[in-house]
Amino acid sequence: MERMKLYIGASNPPKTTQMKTGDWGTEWAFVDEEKCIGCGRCVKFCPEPCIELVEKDGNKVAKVDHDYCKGCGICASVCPVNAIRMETKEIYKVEVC
Amino acid sequence: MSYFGPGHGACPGCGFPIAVKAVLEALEGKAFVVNPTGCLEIVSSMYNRNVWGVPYIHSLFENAAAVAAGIEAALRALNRKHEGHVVVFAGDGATADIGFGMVSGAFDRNHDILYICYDNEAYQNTGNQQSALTPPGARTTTTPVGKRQPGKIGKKKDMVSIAVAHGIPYVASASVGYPNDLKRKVKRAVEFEGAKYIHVHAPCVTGWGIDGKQTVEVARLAVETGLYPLVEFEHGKLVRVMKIKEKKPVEEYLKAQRRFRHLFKHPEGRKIIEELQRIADENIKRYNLLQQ
Amino acid sequence: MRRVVRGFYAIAEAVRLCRPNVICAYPITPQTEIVENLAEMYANGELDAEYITAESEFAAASIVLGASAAGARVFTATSSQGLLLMTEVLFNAAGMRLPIVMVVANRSVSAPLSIWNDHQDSMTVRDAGIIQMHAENNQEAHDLIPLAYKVAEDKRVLLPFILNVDGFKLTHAYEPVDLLSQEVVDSFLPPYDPVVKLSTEKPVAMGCYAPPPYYMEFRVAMEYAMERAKKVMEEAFKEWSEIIGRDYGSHVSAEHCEDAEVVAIAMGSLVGLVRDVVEEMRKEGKKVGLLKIRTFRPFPAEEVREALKNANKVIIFERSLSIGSDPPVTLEVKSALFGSSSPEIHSVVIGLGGRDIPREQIVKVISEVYEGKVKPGKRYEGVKEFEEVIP
Amino acid sequence: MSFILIEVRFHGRGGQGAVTAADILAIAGFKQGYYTLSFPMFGAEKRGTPVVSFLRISDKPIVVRDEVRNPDYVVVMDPSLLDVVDVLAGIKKGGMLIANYPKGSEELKEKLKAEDVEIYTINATKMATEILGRPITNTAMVGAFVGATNVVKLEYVEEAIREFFEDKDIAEKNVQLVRKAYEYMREVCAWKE
Repeated sequence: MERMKLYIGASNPPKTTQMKTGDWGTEWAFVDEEKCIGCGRCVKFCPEPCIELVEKDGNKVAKVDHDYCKGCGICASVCPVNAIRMETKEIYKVEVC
Repeated sequence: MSYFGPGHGACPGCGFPIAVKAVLEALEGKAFVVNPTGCLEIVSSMYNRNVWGVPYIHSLFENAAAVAAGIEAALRALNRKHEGHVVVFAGDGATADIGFGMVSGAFDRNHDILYICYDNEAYQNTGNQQSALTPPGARTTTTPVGKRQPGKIGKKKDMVSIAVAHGIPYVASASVGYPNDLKRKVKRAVEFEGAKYIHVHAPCVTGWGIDGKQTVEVARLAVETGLYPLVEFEHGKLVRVMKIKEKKPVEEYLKAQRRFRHLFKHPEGRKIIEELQRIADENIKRYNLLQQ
Repeated sequence: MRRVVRGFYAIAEAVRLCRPNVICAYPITPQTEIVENLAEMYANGELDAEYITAESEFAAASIVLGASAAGARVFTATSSQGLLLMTEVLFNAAGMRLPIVMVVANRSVSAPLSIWNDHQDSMTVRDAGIIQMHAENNQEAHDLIPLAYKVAEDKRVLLPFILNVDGFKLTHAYEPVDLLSQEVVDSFLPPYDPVVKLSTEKPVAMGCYAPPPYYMEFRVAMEYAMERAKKVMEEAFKEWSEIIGRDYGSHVSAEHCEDAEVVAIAMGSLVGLVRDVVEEMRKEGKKVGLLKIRTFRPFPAEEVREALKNANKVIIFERSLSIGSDPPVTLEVKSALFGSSSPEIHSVVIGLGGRDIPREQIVKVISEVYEGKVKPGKRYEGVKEFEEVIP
Repeated sequence: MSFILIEVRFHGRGGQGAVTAADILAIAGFKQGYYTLSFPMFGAEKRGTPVVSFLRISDKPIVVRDEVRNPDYVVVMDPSLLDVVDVLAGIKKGGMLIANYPKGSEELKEKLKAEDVEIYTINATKMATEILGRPITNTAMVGAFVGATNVVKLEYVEEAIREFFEDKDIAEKNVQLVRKAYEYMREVCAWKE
C-alpha cells in the first residue's frame, strides 16, 4: 500500500499550488504588450490570481500565468485599453479530418 | 506574494476571490481567516491543496462568528493580538441563515473581529438553493419558476441594517465590482476596536447564469441601479455612500442574468420587476445616492 | 487543604488551578454553578483567563474550539440538551484533534423534560472521538480535571476530554474535599504547548476537507490516538497518584472480583452505594464483587475481561438506554467478553431522570441475581407498571 | 464494630435556607472530625415552594448518595409546612422532630398523632425576626437542632457560620441567633428531662 503523510487533524501547510487550473477553460488570456499601459486593473480583478506586472524594457506590463489561467475573461473585460484578448487554446483549434 | 491562490478551484470568473484577495492585501496578510463551510471553503482548503498564505480555519457551516470570537479571545489571553486581525469570510447562507445567531452573539459581545459576508445570493456550493439573501424573483432550485411561483417570493434580508442595529463600530457594504473601495473600507474598518461588518456583493457565474467575463459588469450594474447601495456606517452613523454617476434601470441588471430571465415572461414577473425598481429607487432616496 | 465544599466549586477550583486561557459556557441546570463559580473567580481577579458568555451551547463549544485552535488552553461545561446542541462541534473538535477539556454534569434528555441525573446525555457523544471518564465523588471530580488536561494535551493523544460528573448527585453535594494546591498542579501539568496552532508566523490551514483518498486515514488515526490514550492515561494515573497520594490506579476498579460469583458493574456516583451493599453482602459471606468503570472512552475492555473472568453472573447498573438495543455499558461489556467467558448478563436499567436509587433496590437486585431468582437479560428497576393511553 | 451514621432531613420553603442549614451543619460536623455530606432534594423550586435537604454525618467516609428515607432527625423550618408535608415520613422509631412551631410541642404531638417520636418546638420565626430583622429561620433551627441533639458542638457551629457568611455583621448576628436558639432548646430539654 502507498504511504501518506498525515498532517494532524487535517491541518495543512500553506500555499500548495499543486492544482494547475490552467487547463480548465477553452481560452487563455493574452496580453498585447505594445498596448498594455501597466495600470494593474487586470491584476486587481483576476480571481485566481494569475496575472502580475513585470518589467519589460523599463515599462510595467501585465503577464498571465497560463499554468493557472482558467480563461474567465474578467481581465479582458476590465482592461481600459483593450490590451488583453481571449484566445482559444491551440488544442481546441485542431480539426480532425 | 499572494495570500490566496492561485490554484484554487473556484469557477472561472467567480466573484468572491476578488474580495478575498482585496481584503488580505489591505491587511498585508496580517490575518487569521475563519471560513465556514461553503464555496470558498471547498475551493480553497482541500487536504493537500490549501491555497491560503495566511492562517486559516474551517470548522462548521454555522459557527464561523463564534470560532472567530474564540480565536480573538485566545489571542487576547495569550498576548498575541499584534499578530493580526481575525477575519471571517462567510457566504450569505452562513451569515444570514444558519449562522445568524452566532453572528449576532459575536456582534453583541463586540469581539474585535472583521466579519466579511460575501453575498452571492443563494447556497451556491450546494447548487443554487435560496437563502435569506436571495433577492425577490430570483430563480433558484428551491424557488423554481412555475405556474404558481415566479421564483423567490419575499425579501432580501437587510444584513447591513441588522449589523448597524447591534451597535458595532463599523458597518459597510462593498462589491467585487469595486475592489479599491473594498480595500479602503477594510483599512478603515480595522482602525476600530470591536466588531466590524462588511457585506460584499459577489456574483456567482453558475447560480446567476452569467458568463465569467460579465462578473465585474454585473456587480457594477447592481450598484448603478441602486439595488445594491454601497454605504458606510461608523458608530451607527451613515458617513459615506458611493454615488451613482448615471442611474440605470433595474431591467438592465435583471436581463443580464439567467436567474431573472423568466420575469420578462411570467404573468407575475412585471409586478416583481416593479417591486425591484421600487426597492432600488427607495435605496437611492434613503441613502441619497445620486450625484448632484 | 481539606474543606467542605459544593461539588461545582470543587470542579471550578480545579479548573482554575489548571490555568486555562479561555473559558466559555452557556447556562444549563445542573452545570450552571460550575461556570458561575469560574465567573466569580474571574470577577475577583483570581482567574487569569478570558471569560466569554456565549449565546448558546453551540456557540460556547465553537468559541472554545476557535480558542483551542489558536493555541489556548480552554474549558467549557454543559449538561443534557446543551451537550446535544454541542454535538456537531464536538465531533468537529475531535476530528481537528483539539484538546478541549469539558465537564458534563450528567442529566437526562428531553422529552419529557427532566433536569435530573442519568447518563443519557454523555452517551450520545460516545462515538465522537472524545475521552470520557466518570467521577464517583467530588474528590475524583476535583482530582481528574488536571489529569484530563494532561492526557488530552499529550502529543500522543490530542483529543477532547469529557469528565462526567453526575448532575445534582455530585454537583450539588456539599462534602469534604482535599483541594489541590497551585504548586501541586503546576508540578504535574506543564503549560500547554500546542503541536499545531493558528499563527501568522507559521501559517497552516486547519479543518481542511478530505476527499475519499484521504478521509479514512484521519478517522483511523483518531482511533489509534484513542488506543494510545489508554496507555497515556495509565502513565498519568500513576504519576498523579504518586504526587497527590490518592489512588487513581486504573481505568477500572475491581473490588472482590477474584472469587466473586456475581459482579456488579456501575459508573459514577452510584458506585459508592453499590460498593456499600457489596461490602455488606461480603460480610454475610456472599461472593459478590464490584467493578467500577471509571473510563468509558477508551473503553477498558481488557480490564473488564480480566475482572469478570471468574464471574458466573454480571449485573450492569445502567443509567441510560440505547433505545432499540442493549444499553450502552451492556453492549461494551458483552463485546469485551466475546470469545472469552460468557457469564449471565443482567442489564438493569435504573434511576433514569433522577429517580432516586434506594439502597434496598440495589440489595434486592444483587440478592435476586445471587440467589438465581431472576433470568438474565435486560430489565428496568423501579419502574411502575403502566399502559399507554391516547388522550 | 459499630460506626456512627446520623441522617437528617430538613423541610423548609424556598428562600428560607433549608439547604444552608444542612450545609452549616456539614461544615460544623467536619470541623468536629466527622465525614459529612449534605445535598438538596434537587428540584426547580422557586421562592416559597416546599423544599427538602439532607445531611449525613458519620465517622467513616460517606459513600451513599441516595435520599435520606429513614431519618434520625427531622427539622422543620416553617410551621405552615406541617399541614402540607408529611414531615414524619419514614422517621426512625425513637427519632426526633425539631420544628419551628409557636404553639408548642404538646399541641404538635397531638396534631401529628406522632408515636415513638420525640418532638421539640421553638418559635424560630419570632427569634429570627428579633435578631436578624427578617424571618429567615435556618440558623435558628440549626441552633435548636444542636441544642436538642448535641450531634455537634456549638463552638463548631459558630465557627462554621463565621466561615459560611462572608459579611462579618451578618455572621455575628447569626451566631447570636444560633446561641439563643441553642440555649432555649437546652432549657426546654432540661425541663423535659
